[in-house]
Amino acid sequence: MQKAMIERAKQLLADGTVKRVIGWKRGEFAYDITPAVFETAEELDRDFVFDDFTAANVSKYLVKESRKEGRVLAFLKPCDTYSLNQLTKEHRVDRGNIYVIGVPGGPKLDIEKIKGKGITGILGVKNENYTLKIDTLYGEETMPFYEAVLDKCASCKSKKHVTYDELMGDDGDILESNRFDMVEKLENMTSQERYDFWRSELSKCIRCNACRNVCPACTCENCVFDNPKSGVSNKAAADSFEENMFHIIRAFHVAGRCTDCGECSRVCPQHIPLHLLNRKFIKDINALYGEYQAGADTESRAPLNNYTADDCEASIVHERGVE
Amino acid sequence: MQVNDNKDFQPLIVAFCCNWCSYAGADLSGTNRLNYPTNVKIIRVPCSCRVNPMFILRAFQRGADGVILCGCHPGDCHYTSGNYFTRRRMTLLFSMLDFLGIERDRTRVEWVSAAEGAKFAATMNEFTEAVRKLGPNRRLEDLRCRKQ
Amino acid sequence: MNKNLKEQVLRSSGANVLKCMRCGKCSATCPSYDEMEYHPHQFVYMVEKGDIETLMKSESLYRCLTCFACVDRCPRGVEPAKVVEAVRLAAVRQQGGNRLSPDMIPDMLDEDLPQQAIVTALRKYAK
Amino acid sequence: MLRISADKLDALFGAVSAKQKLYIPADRADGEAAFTEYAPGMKLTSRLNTVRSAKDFFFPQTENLVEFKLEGKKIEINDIREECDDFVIFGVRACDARSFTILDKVYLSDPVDTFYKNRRDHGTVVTLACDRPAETCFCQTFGIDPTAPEGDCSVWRAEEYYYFKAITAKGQVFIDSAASLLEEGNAAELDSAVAKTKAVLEKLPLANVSTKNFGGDKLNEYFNSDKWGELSESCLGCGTCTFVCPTCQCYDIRDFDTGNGIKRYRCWDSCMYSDFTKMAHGNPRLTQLERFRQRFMHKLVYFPANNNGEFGCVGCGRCLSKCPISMNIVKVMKALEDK
Amino acid sequence: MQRIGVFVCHCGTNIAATVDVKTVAETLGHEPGVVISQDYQYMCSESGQNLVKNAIKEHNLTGVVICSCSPRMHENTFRKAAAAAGLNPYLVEIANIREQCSWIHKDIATATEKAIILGRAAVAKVHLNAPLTAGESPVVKRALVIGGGIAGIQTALDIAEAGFDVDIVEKNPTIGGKMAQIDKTFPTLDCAACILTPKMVEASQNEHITIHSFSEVAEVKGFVGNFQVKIKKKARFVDETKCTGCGLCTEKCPMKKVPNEFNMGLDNRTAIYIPFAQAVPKVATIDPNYCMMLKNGKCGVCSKVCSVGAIDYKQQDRFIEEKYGAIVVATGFNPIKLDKYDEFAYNQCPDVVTSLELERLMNAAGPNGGTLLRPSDKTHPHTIVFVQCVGSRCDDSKGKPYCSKICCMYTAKHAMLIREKYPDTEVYVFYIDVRTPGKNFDEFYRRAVEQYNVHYIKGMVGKVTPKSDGKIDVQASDLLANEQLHINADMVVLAAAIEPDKTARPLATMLTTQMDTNDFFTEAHPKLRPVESATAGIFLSGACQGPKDIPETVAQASAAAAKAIGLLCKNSITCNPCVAHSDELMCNGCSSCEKVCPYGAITYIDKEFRMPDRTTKVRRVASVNPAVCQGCGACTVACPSGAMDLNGFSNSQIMAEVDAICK
Repeated sequence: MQKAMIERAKQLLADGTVKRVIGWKRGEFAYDITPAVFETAEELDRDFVFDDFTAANVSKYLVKESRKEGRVLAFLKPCDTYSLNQLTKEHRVDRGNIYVIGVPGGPKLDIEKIKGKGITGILGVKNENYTLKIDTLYGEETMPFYEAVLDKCASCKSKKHVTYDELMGDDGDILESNRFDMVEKLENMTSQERYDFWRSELSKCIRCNACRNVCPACTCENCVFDNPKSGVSNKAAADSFEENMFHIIRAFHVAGRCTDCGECSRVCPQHIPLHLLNRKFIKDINALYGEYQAGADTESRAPLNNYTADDCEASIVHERGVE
Repeated sequence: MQVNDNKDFQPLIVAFCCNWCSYAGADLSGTNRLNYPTNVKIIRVPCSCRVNPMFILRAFQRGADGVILCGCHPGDCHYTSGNYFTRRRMTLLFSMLDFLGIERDRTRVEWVSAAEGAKFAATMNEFTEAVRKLGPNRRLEDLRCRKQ
Repeated sequence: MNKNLKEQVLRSSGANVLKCMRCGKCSATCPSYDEMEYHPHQFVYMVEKGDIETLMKSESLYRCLTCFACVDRCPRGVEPAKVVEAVRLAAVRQQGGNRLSPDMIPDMLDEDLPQQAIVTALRKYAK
Repeated sequence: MLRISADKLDALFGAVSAKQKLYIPADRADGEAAFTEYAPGMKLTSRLNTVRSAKDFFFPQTENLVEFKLEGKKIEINDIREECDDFVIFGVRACDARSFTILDKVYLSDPVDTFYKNRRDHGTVVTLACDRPAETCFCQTFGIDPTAPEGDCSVWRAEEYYYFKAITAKGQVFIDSAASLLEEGNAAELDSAVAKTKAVLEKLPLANVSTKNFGGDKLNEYFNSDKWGELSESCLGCGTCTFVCPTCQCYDIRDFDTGNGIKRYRCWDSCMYSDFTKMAHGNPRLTQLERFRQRFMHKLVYFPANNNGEFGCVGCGRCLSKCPISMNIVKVMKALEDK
Repeated sequence: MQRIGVFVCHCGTNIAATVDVKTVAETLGHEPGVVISQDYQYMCSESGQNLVKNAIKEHNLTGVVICSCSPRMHENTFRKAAAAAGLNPYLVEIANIREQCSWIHKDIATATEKAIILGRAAVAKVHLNAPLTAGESPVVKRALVIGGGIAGIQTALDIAEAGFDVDIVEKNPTIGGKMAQIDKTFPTLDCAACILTPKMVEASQNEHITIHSFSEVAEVKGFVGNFQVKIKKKARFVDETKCTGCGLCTEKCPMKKVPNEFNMGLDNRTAIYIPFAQAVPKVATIDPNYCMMLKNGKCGVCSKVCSVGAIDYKQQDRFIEEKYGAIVVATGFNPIKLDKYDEFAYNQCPDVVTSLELERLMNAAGPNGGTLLRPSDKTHPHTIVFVQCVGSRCDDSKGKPYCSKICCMYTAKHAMLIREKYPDTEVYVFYIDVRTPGKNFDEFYRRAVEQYNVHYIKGMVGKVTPKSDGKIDVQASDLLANEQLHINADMVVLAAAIEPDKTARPLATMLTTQMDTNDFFTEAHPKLRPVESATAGIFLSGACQGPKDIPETVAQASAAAAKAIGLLCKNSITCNPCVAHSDELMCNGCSSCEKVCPYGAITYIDKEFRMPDRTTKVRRVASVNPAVCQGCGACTVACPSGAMDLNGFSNSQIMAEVDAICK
């Protein structure tokens, strides 16, 4: 696939359809892949990579790239296309200036999962029939492919590309996923248990803003948490309250806009399951206001910008759940 | 189970009231001399849809023990649709707070029309009592702001 | 006026007699009207006044067929039949208030009477 | 050399923690390691290093500096400084140990940061030599020997024993506090273990990363390099690299109005943030390119220029594994060198 | 540095009895920025206001906090006072320590403490208040009246009388409304047509009035003084400007079996029709559901007989757009459908009719030429039973909860007219209550009983059963005689409840006006502003606001006209300055705010920004039209970046209040 992608990109560069290509660039190791913009065939040949570790969602870069002179070619996985649609809907990208090639989705691998097995000194990772052969400084290790899959891929919601100009490989379907299982599990806990769970998770937050900055829904020109005028800006969570505040407000701001791409949890250096907050909103929205998938289209009204006269009352929160 | 029902605890309640219905309803309960506890402090907003979730969290941060939001009855919004948006926003916000383990009874939305002075007073009595039973807000407060 | 009795009737009927606007449509529609000394609208009014004992002693109590025509037609949703039923229940609940006792039944039986009616009657008129 | 068998480590921790607070790197529920206050039964992690560096102990992410109250037109100022209690951090790796030297250069040179100094004075750093370096390790680039860590006391693991060597008086106090548990051991066993590690060190993929092309005199060479554009292109501008870095030392000072007075506190800042060093006139580094460049130029050029050639990086490899887009100092060094 | 003045009102003893006003003034005097803090007996009195004015001048105040009654009472009073003293009126904040403190609390200590906190919150807010200037927007000197019944006609005539242009939009082919269908009017018994048709003619001839008949309001944009309305002129397939109303086409039209809605379906009309002889405009209309030419292109008779060539089978719906300063809603009422009242057999028996049908049966221009005959067999009825309150005063599940108001009187009228014309006919009226509050109304009813011997029976009809002999059995109760009656009737007339016209609900949505649960338009104040809606510039006329008889309708129509004239007389109106505004530097252009704005006040512009590196970038940003924005604030919460904020209730102001309260 990688080879075909490079070839196609070179063609499109050569015939002037696009001026730049956004994709993934190989790193020092097997897994440290960086999203990058390629402008020449040489660069593509040398550095372009598409493999089990190219999990990064590059759609957010299109906010910037699509505003530049000339069309940009973006290779988007199914989940990334949802993000792009949402950005198009919110006028954050110039869709006309983007040439989208849909490429097959994951499952992609999570290096942290491999390292979590105690495997270190990793020099190379090979997938042989869904068994990972890992070459390390301390000898070869193996582990089953599926044990190293990223959480976001393990609960993949869709293999369908919702927007593209061209497709490489086959298009898939929307999947029945188990993505709300953990949310449900938490919902079934007591309030004290939930509180303890989230305190232990959120207290790890170092407020590096990686979750926000990687999020394709967080494209504000100036985030309220960076804007001293908002009264809530801060560079560190000085108190447990601020840990809560930042994550609640961030989840609220992306509620109904979050496509559930899972990047927030993927990049969190502290492994906080931030996607659960977004999924809680998605689950509630689906249950209370009808099924809604952000980014599935570019026209529909976001649930929070919409209403019906017979919506449920807020007291529904009191009426359901345990205790 | 909380055995102690915090009889002596004086909770701080912040009430956001829309100018057209609930604030007028609060005025009416004053005009009719209908008592409710001094714990309730009202902030006037043009419409319930003006209330940003940040204001609610801010109140908890600063030591409020309960926050209640009052607006026109659905369909009666002075601005036609404001309270419909409020209803969705607050439903989701409260659900999220619940999800994070914050006590459900600390937050409430109530629709109070300009004619419902009695309902306003009754709601405030009831809500203050519910919050009193919960005791001080410890799960969503900023320790730096706690009064010594 | 017997306050407890009134409350009991109101509670067991679930009806709100104060909703009555005295239009008389219940009586206008009642198939047993001519058999009764107190008609449905009077039932409702007397319950409102708390004059339950008079009703309990009245034959009218057992003339109501519970056909629910009054419930269906009442513009205000007062549900007179339920009020009648509740008064009946109050009578049956009183010590010795049973209208029928098992030994009275055989004489009254008609060969064609469906089983169900007998059971219903017992339920209606005795504890 | 004094040593203790691995199964008695618990007893040693117990003895130390009875006297002062003890922190050890322990496993967290999510599989990562973090310095945690020792409690009986807690085990040393098998991970090479913690996500957050050990600098937190001397330079915490947030710290209150002073409090004041406005009463009418009067301002009442409260000095809230307290003498900190003695504490021990056990299991600091060589890279983090060197980071304290770097932080000291910033905070202990005139004017001395008394908050930092207070903590430094009361903290005992017990280092642990590495025996299983990871592919992301490149401390040797900065002249650090992970088999001979600095600190107040060094510890090595060889087979089923931990070997102890005091470097400073504080280190000696640490060893003395557990003296009854320690026994004299065979240093040869230790030497062979160290030799094994050294063999691995040579094979590390980043073993050849060198600082020879960097230093205080390289400002003009790199400042206007056209590489910054492509390197910073995909930078998200988050603070992950900064906040996991053991040597990053920038902070911001802010006031927080509690309603009953103002708390002035400082918190870590990141040069990757758009409001870093924002002043009344605005921000001196307006684009992500400039902010990105600042971080790496600071570590590789400005810091050595002001500190006798000492680089502002210890090669711990945290930014290599934690950067959301896998951009890091090694990639920057290699790109800049590649002319 | 702020210089804030705090003024604490005693309100006689209203506040001072439960709040220690001296302590409040004293304590608030220590708040940062407060330079003067005073208390006074009656702050709203002339001398109280002077106290505030003098303090503003003397201390050069930058903000004023009044601790007094509700801002709903005196906010304007104090704003005006501040303005008079040269301070921007929006730098005044009110702390409500009466309605929300002294009147509800008894304990002086806690009430005082609360008053201080409320005062402190107001001080904290006023610190952040910005001077606001109300903009002005011009008033378009033209009014729109929606609905061409007697209410709409009267309103239009009155507005036109004052010299302003008025457009009437009527959905039917003619104006006249329900009143045109009525035979005689109570209590004078004069002929409805005789008093209505001159007004219709007057309306059509008035140079200030334009009648858009067979038209509907399709879209309303804008705001008070400047509404932009799109009117749909439905295709009537006849050129209005050419048609002379000669009626030849209606005579010749072969399609003669169309139910005549003007006669309540009691007879038939042709596919091309003029609703009634005095219709205004007197122009024919083709009913496309029945016209053979329009349905299958075979016929064309009307086109052939029309001497002026007015027939146009290709006519399409047209839209016209017009600007108005004021809109008057006069959409009127309809009798309810009686399908669900099986007991009255309305659907089974043609001789069970509604009162409005009876009007047509008795009308000289009606299906029987004014002779009262049973619809079933065209025989003269000898016994007629009237049933009152059909569907009125019901539980919500059974009908309308309100009293339809007009039925008692028109039934008395009908009974009387029948007895007058046909003395051999017995008339029974079953009533629950007879409600006759109106001038000469009860006298009228008494005449029906005393002079015309109409049998008024207190009680309700329980069941109406058509019998095989064509008679109708009416089973009812006579509550006073305590007996159940059976009346062998020839006709039964049902006084059906009335309800607002079905077009009112979507119209209310377009106009952003409020309605009650029964779809009657809600007035701005039930007693003091009965003809205005809560939405500025929208007025209410006639039965769209609640059941009314003709004199009341006309009175309200004139009142609504007066209000509209009052608005149209102004050259411009002052806008509310507490509106949203967008910080363009922070705006993402994401459209969230636009989606939640109920007024369409937000549009997007492409704006050029200078970037830090001296390049320029064009970005889409939101822009609020301050004249359209009403200041609800929905957009401020929808905006994730916090670029949207609301004047007078800004994020920072509300958070300052929260902080002050939680101190």
